[in-house]
Amino acid sequence: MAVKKMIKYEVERDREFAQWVTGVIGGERIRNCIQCGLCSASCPLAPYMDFTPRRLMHMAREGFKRDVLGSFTIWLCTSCYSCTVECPRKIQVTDIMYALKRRAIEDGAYPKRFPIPVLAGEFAAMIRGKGRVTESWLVVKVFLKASILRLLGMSKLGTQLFLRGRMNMMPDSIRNRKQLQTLLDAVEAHKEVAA
Amino acid sequence: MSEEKPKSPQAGPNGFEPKIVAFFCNWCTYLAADLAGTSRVKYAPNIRVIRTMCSGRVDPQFVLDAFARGADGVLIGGCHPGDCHYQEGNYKTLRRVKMLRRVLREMGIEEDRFRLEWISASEAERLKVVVNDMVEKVRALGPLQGDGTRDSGLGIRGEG
Amino acid sequence: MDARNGDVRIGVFVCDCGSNIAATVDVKAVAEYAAALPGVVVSREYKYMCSDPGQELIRQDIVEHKLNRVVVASCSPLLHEETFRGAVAKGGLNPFCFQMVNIREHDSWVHTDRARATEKAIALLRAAIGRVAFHKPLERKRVPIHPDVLIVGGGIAGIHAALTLANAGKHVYLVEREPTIGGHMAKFDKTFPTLDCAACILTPKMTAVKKHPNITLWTLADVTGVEGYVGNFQVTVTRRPRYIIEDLCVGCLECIEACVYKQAKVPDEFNLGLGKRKPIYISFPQAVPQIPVIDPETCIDFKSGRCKKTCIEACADRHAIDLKQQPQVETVPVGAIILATGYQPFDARKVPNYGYGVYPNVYTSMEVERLINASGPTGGEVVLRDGRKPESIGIIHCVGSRDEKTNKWCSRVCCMYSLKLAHLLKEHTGAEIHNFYIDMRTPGKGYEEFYNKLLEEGVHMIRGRVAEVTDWATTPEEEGKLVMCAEDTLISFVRRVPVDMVVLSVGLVPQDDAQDVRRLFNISCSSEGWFLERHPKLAPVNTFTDGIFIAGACQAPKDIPDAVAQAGAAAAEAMVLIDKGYVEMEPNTAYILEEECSGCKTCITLCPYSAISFLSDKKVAQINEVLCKGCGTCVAACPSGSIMQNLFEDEEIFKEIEGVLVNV
Amino acid sequence: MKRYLYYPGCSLRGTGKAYEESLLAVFKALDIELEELEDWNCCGATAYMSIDEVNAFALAGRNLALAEKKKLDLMAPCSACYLVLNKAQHYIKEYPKVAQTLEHGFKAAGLTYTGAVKVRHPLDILINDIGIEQIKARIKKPLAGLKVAPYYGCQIVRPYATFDQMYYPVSMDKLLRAVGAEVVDYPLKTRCCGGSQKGTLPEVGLSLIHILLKEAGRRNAQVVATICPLCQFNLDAFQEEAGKKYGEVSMPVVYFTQLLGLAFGFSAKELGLERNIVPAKRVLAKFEPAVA
Repeated sequence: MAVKKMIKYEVERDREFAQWVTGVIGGERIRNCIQCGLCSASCPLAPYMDFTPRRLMHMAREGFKRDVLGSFTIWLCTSCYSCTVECPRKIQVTDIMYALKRRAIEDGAYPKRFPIPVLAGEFAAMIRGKGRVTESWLVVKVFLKASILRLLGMSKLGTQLFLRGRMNMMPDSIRNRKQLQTLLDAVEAHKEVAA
Repeated sequence: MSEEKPKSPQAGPNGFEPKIVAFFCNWCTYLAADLAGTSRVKYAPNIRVIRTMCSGRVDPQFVLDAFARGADGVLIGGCHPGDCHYQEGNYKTLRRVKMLRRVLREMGIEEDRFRLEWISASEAERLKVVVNDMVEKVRALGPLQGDGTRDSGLGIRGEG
Repeated sequence: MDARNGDVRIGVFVCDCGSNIAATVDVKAVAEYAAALPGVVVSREYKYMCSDPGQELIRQDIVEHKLNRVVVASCSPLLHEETFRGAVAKGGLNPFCFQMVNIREHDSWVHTDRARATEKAIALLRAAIGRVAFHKPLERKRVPIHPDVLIVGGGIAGIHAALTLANAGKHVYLVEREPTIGGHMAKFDKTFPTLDCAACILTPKMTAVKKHPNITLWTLADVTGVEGYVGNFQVTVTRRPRYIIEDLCVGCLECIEACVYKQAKVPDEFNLGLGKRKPIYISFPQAVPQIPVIDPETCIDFKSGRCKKTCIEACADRHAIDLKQQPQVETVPVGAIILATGYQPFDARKVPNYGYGVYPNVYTSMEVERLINASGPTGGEVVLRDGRKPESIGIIHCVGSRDEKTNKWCSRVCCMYSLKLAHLLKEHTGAEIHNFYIDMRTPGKGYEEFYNKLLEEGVHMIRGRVAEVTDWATTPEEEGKLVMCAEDTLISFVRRVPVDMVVLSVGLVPQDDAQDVRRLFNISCSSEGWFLERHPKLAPVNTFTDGIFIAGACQAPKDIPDAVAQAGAAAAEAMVLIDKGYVEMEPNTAYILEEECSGCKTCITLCPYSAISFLSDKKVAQINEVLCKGCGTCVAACPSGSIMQNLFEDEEIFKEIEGVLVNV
Repeated sequence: MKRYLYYPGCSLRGTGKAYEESLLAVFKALDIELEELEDWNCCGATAYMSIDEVNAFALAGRNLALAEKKKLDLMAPCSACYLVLNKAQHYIKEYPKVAQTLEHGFKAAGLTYTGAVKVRHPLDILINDIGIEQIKARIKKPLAGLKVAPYYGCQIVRPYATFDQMYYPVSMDKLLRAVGAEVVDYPLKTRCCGGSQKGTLPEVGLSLIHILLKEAGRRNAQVVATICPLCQFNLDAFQEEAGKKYGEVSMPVVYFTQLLGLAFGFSAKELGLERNIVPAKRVLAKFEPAVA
């Protein structure tokens, strides 16, 4: 097996990142963490994570940006909020996970095999365009982008759903798309003011 | 995007910093202020504390005099109802304050400039919140009758 | 000497308090400002005013500069007012020609902006200088102290304090609400870290209390009224009926034997419901007093009135049983009061994910203490509610502690007692034991060594807070077990540990009625509900109410050694008071200027101590200086302004107002 | 007669059709009037949060603003919608700066929102506004002997437990018992179904799905009752696949409203029961009304 360097040097710490994470919505209390591991223990996905939520929280507040944003953990989070309601220090773990996802997408730092950013991207685009989401379309588009093979693997289910009228192929839409877009644009414009 | 709550007081229009005279009872609120100190709780430096044994000692004259001499706000701090070190002095205060409010209203002094708060010896955090909140509100109101005509109506006492 | 006649010569002393004040307040500037104020003869700044050289400085200046007023700007008067009054007196001045300014707790420690903190210090100092000019010499009046002491709570702290005082020849009233003294300690099996048996070291002290000629022990009793002040409290104690006349009972316990209930049917409180008792019972074999008690809730005669009363037959000619016994009210004068009302264990039901009350094999630490106790419900045999012997046991630390959702504080004893229970359970059952902890806290003599011993015994230490206890089995070996799920944070794996028995190490929380007790005795509580000490370091057993002291876990979670030490300290403080023989009252009483009193009687109804009377001949009110507590309510209310208050004269306060408002 | 604003959300117009059909049927039976929120837009769900938080709040915000005009409680049956709408409200209160930013958006879009809207879940409404008695009164065919595992999933009681306990919710249990069903003790009732993991890490998603179904079986449930379209979809649509990978399971998964509907005497068709991938007929047939 390959030998892995298990030492961390201070130069690897990104203090701006550590600062940033305490500033995100829900991140205020990350410094209160006592590393009890309740988040990990209550997380249904933890068994599949490369770093448990507890480790990730500490890595983040210590500023190990590369390891944090490169970790599977943030993409495995299904935002079920177990960690958030359990945390004895009232740390908004789920919100922090969201923030880390956003940061990873911005920095393009997420592990490539994860279609979630793609899904999220398509999702956002569709909402912006139509105001509503037509799941079937979304699924198709995502799988077209991410892995065509998986779509084929699903085709049986697809037909079943279709036959049972659970695959609405007509893309749905709201009437006042203009309003929605103005809203989003205006918010976008003033976001930095708020930040 | 940092979201600090409560908002830290920033200087008001043309840097106006309100002066607030506080009468704290010796057993509850004064102790809360001491506790704030020992626990290094930070709050706005605008208040000036005058200690009385009980909030019941605060004579309406004191409040009027404070306003007359340039206070922008007056805060009275006492023990919670039922907790008074002297059994019920704070109830007496409450009654007196109600009357005083009416007088102040007639003199055109805004509600927010005069406040009565129950703050127990352990409530350093609450003290901070109350003080910061009052300073904010009074700062927003601006100086009390900044035109120098303030002595009129309010007789000044206590010249030794 | 007064501001209105004779000249005022004020000395001002500004304290750096090392860097505590100087770091945030420009003390030099403050001192210089004061120097220029009318009446100020000398104004200095010094590193530590409270130090001997600091106090000496004051004395010298008084002599040298013929000062007749002194102002010290330093910390809170509640900390050092007495110190500086003393220094002033040393200089030959009346100690009340002095005023203290709080520029530490109220300024340097709570502000960051140096300029504005300095400005505030100047304002406060200016106010004091204006005020002190009006101070006049006052005399403290001396009040004799009643030598008896009341102690509330018969746990280890109360017991120790009572014996200490009694042995020093003081008479003590010890009031306990349970049928027996002993408190929580009486329920324990062994005590950490020495593992000596709790009963062996406690019960001798309990009997000593009962035997001691200087101790009046009232069990099943509550303090229902407290009046007066330091040195002269009037305490009312209500004794609930035991339905057994203590003086007649010889403690043969035949009545219990004879009860018509042949089998014990009632869940027994002392064993937390794990055992059963009869309606007439004794809490535990070594209970003190060794006198049964009848529980009217369950006694047939109380419910139906148609019982054979076999207990009374058994008591025969001793006639100690009195089913008609009524509550007794006692009123006693005491000079000092020690509160040792203790704590209560955290209610494990408040943490639903641990399944207490849902899964029968989830126990609290207190229940386990009884299970392993030789005189407990199972005679010291650890068996589960279904009769099985546990082969694997999990102990969860910090239940109801270190958690924003329950209690923020660390309960301080749980790590150690969890280790103790781990050892005892292993000893009793040979089971495999897992301790789930967050941080292992073993500060204390021999404590870390005890932890080490446990490690050697092969108890598993898993660093991680348990998320849930569940009967959801994912693997064959989990079937029929309780599964504890936690992250083993030291290896970063989530682990599922199947066990037969779960022990919840519950934290310590204030008694349910702590707030009522606090009000009754007129003391303060911390925001968590623990009784508040006068100073966390320098006055740990004093309260802000003179003559009332606190000892043991009512002040904060603590273990037996600390509770006992504190009890000793409280006893000593009480003795200091009593042996001094008198208290000096702060001379802040109110008085009436007869010539100005209009006789409107407004003040009379206001005084909670009925210290004000009306002289019908002179048609004026008069204040009894001895009864006046100096709240000043009457002063503020007097329509004719004819009531004055020493130390808080109107002029003095008006000068303060003027002072704090002058533009700097 | 009670009236509510109704926010279907995208899923109830797609994979979750059956939820809407059964929900409307049941509410009609209880004379509860529902007015669909006009021109509602997608709530942003969980995915949008990972793209842009404030915009996500804006999406929810538009719906809330539209609802506020109507001065009615807003009912959101889909867990994701329910959470996101609640969360948006919560954060608008908690974080002044979020509120400020949204204000600009609202102004530009000609909307106003003061925070007055109450977001409600059907469970909440049925238990607290309508009441068990009313529901009992409507029963035509009690679900006697039907063993149900009540599955709440995550986002209804977490993190904003407004109408039920966070750790062991019971509101659905009460409803199901009310209509005669036997509710099994199901310790995983709030455990996550994996959300969209199936799409991204199939093996993980499938195992989470399997865990839930297997435990329901182990507790002798004949059917799992859900309150969330995504949960239902995962547990139903991927059941076969999960079974293949981790061991056979056969557990019909239905919406609690479908069970109430049966008890109220509606047909399988009216309740959209035929839309299930794992046929529910096997266990539910005996409760269906005899074809007239």
